[in-house]
Amino acid sequence: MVCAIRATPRPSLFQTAPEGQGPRPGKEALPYEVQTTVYEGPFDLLLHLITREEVDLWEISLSAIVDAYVAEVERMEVVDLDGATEFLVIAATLVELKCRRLLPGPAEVDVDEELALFEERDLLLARLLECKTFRDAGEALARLAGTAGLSHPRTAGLEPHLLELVPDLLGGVSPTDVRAAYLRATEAKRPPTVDLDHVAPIRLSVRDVVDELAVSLPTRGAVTFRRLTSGLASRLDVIVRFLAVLELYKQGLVELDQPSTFAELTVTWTGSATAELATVDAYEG
Amino acid sequence: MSSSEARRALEAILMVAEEPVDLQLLAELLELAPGRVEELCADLAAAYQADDRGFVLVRVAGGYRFQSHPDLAAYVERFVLHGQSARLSAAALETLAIVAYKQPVSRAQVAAIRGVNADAVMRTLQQRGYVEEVGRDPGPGQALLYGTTRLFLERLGLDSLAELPPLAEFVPGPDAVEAFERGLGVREE
Amino acid sequence: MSSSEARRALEAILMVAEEPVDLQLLAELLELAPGRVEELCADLAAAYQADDRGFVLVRVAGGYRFQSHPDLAAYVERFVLHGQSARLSAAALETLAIVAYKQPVSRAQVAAIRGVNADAVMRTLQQRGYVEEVGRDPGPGQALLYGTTRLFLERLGLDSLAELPPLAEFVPGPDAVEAFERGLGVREE
Repeated sequence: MVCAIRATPRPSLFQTAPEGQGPRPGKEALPYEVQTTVYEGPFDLLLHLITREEVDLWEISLSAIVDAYVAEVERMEVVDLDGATEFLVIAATLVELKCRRLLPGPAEVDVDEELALFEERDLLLARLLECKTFRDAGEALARLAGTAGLSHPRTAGLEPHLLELVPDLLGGVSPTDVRAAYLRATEAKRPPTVDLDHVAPIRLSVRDVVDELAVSLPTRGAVTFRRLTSGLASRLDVIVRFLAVLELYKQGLVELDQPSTFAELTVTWTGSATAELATVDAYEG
Repeated sequence: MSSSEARRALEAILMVAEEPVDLQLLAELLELAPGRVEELCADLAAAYQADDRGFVLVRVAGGYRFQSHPDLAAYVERFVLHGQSARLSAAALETLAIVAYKQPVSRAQVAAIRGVNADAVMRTLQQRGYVEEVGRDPGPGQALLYGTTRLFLERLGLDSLAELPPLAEFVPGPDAVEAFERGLGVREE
Repeated sequence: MSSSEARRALEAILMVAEEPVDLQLLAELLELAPGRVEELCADLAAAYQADDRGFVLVRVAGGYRFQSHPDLAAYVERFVLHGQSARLSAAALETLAIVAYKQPVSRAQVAAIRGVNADAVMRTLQQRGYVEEVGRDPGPGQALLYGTTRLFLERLGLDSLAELPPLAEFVPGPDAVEAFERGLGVREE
């Protein structure tokens, strides 16, 4: 099974405030402030449930999640079909994962289906992490803007006597140019196009990366995570690589060392050079 | 031209500018190397600081400009009536971060990351002047691609996009990932 | 407030002001007597002169303002002629065209058509004398309405706005569109 058996205490991470705001101890000091209860779609809702409520989604009824989202949809004046569809997919994945957990044992489960489900779940996890990354980045941008906003720029422009020096800006501009500019400004912004981006959603395989690392890491000794991900263009790739490292960690094949939050994460191979990858089999199908 | 004359000329030009003046343009106007202009601007900024002036000379969005000293914000805000800009919502900030770090990016790509339609938020960001169209995807569909504007840099007080804090700083740490995994039931207690 | 704090606050306010700031207003902002503000401004002006700065603090008809030092006019002129201010950007031309064809029009209406905030561009057009305030919207909000100036007509070689090339052959007017939509039952009466 892919589920790690390692028992860990409840994480303390979400009891600390976001970076830069200092620690805010206590349960009622909300670690991640959702400014509004109107959820912006499924990721928003899931992030809220997982981070703020610190709930194990399995401990609460899925119908409660669905009800919460449906309530939000009803409050919206315009139904966001994309968002609603996305939510259905995610809810279906959650329902399926939950069903799996209630089933007696892996022997009775179709292996292919199970693997497809795990991939779906990994993808969901990767996307949630990416979403959280940008949310925190957005807050950092707001802090930058807040600091910069304390200074106000000089925008005075030319002193009156200098305005006479300005060349005739309309020199060479004809009335027809003005008409053309008007038409340009008012033209229907763009012809409707069918956007195909969503047809080919990003698909990543944690397993592939696990395989790759199992080959390359034994020869590299200690290597920083930054090094492992240098040259990766997509953040999702970085996140998948991160999940792969965690997978190896779960299997006891690497050691992770991170002296403090945001410090450099060092990955050291501790398995034998020809270690059997337990979960790789499980992923195959 | 003497250094003192060049410094004075810089002060005069920046005083009549409406927006940050590009380093390159300053260099051309003064017939000096850009590196020299940078040094002179640094001299001026240091002098204002040493003299405890109520204004500062900063480098932002690729150019230089005068602005009020941040610790006098209370006085300036009494005077500046046009209440700067309304705060952006959490959704808008998140979207802005995606555009900032992934530009050029299409609306569909933004929507894919956020899991919701991004049209309304993107329109707001465009209207505020923080985001603009920067081209079209060469692939099928020719989706419009978006990027951040010079105003975005100005508002954040950044000289260039390279000064954005690295996105890696915001990637959730191992503890967070564990919590997420537990939330999704990947990991058992 | 200490004198040094008051001087710094004066510098900050005058630095961000677009127009000369009235002595009375400065006195109110700093909660000082006008006579005291005059003294402080004189102190500042003297300090800039002693430091041989490239700008001066002057008292003009409307109040106090920073401006470039007159003996640096040559550099400032070069900036005016070659700088960013020497050309009408595509955005400015589009904005001017919208005002020309839709006047009287509010900034908000211009922004709605262009899809981006129009304040900075409108201000430039006003400074250049191509656009001016022509009245107020009688509706709620009483938005300022803008139109083009005589200078605009002169520069384009037109006698009156009626000589602007008609748009009709390409774009049906709002009335025509409405009538059309009514005919299709899109719009309710």
